[in-house]
Amino acid sequence: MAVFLSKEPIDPSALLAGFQIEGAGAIASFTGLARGTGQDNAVISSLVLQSYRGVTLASMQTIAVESIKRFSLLHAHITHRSGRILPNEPIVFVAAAALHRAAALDAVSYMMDLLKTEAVFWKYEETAGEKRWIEPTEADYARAQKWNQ
Amino acid sequence: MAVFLSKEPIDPSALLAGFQIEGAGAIASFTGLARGTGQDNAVISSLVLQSYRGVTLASMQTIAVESIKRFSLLHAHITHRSGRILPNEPIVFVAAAALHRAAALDAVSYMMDLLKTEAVFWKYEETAGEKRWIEPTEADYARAQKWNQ
Amino acid sequence: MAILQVELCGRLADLAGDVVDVEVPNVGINVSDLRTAIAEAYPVLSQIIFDSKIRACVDEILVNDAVVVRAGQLVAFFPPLSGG
Amino acid sequence: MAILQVELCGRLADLAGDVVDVEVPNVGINVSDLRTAIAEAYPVLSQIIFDSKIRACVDEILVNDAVVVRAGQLVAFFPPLSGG
Repeated sequence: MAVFLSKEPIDPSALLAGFQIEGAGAIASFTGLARGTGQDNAVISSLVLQSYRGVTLASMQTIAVESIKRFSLLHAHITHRSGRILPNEPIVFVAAAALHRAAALDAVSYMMDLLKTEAVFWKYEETAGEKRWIEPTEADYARAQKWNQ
Repeated sequence: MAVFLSKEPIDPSALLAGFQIEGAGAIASFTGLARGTGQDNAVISSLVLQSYRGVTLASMQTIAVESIKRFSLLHAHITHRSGRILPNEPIVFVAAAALHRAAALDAVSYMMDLLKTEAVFWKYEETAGEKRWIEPTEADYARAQKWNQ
Repeated sequence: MAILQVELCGRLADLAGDVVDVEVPNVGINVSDLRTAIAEAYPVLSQIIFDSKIRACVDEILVNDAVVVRAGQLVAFFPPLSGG
Repeated sequence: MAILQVELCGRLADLAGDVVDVEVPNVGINVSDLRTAIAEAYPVLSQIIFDSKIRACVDEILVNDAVVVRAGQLVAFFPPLSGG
């Protein structure tokens, strides 16, 4: 398991290159990126992610541990940025290695759904001098809740 | 869209590095790897993938095109190996870029499910001099069928 | 009485800064009463601090409103989380 | 009569080689009758060639059994596909 909180830009392809484990038949990955335009087509100059002390990393570790148990993963990786993120820069990279594809793909969905709603971050977009806090949508909460059923 | 059939080993991290598109909020990827042990713990010395003329690449292109339409992708990538593949070497790499995570993750699942059952390949494992043809399982067919419902 | 420093996270900090000082009894105060004390000392937080979605974190652990906190402990309030 | 070269893919090739020659009428033969001609000329294929899971491919397009093929066309039989 590898879980990192990074204040510097992250490189998903380098992280994927480092994500190797003998015997895996399936490796799924997901990269979430900052977008330059919002839902109302507003130009977003940056996305700012705030974390809180050790709690943020611990919340990410909990998600990785749970995904390994739940999907019998051989390996799991989460790297999440904090601080100011520019459009097209990665916000988060997750990867899961398993024997078969369904487990690896489901684990990546699970980790992302839980990161959206359970990882200790707060974020706002900056648009033309305005600051707009982003919270999970109803769909995000529904996706996370689905895993408890 | 990028679809390749490769007789040489493929490098998923390099392919992910090259898979960039402005405006994407989500990039999902999947790598399928050859395993060194079979279901009965037999040691597998190699996996051999056979293709057929232009039909194999065309079948991969059909899957990529359909996934772009179905999930409103910004970009899709499939690289599939043919020939003799050693344990731990990648067999296939797929990636999908979309505005949001659900589309990218679903598209990767879709492409893999269809590649398993609709892409024009045949494969066998070599174990201690024996040759064992691998065909999709009932679960594989069910997963592919699910997308038609 | 003692001064408890309470950290405000996310959009809460936009309202009253990253940290607010709250006078609390030396024996401590439970999180529910702490919300009331904050609302009284910082009227700008008087609505939001009672929102059930605003969770308390004490010494880096999310806690419920019955937990008692004292000056010197790490106390923070979290608006809804939003990673990824 | 003419000789049609039929390509065998996947495990079919293990039974009779990568290519089998089949005598067919100059006017052609539909895929269904081609299966019969193959079964007669190559007894080792006489069971499997009629399996509904074995699909025919003509000039690089998957076709049904009513399609007529002639010598000179690219004709192949595919066992169940298995990529990924």
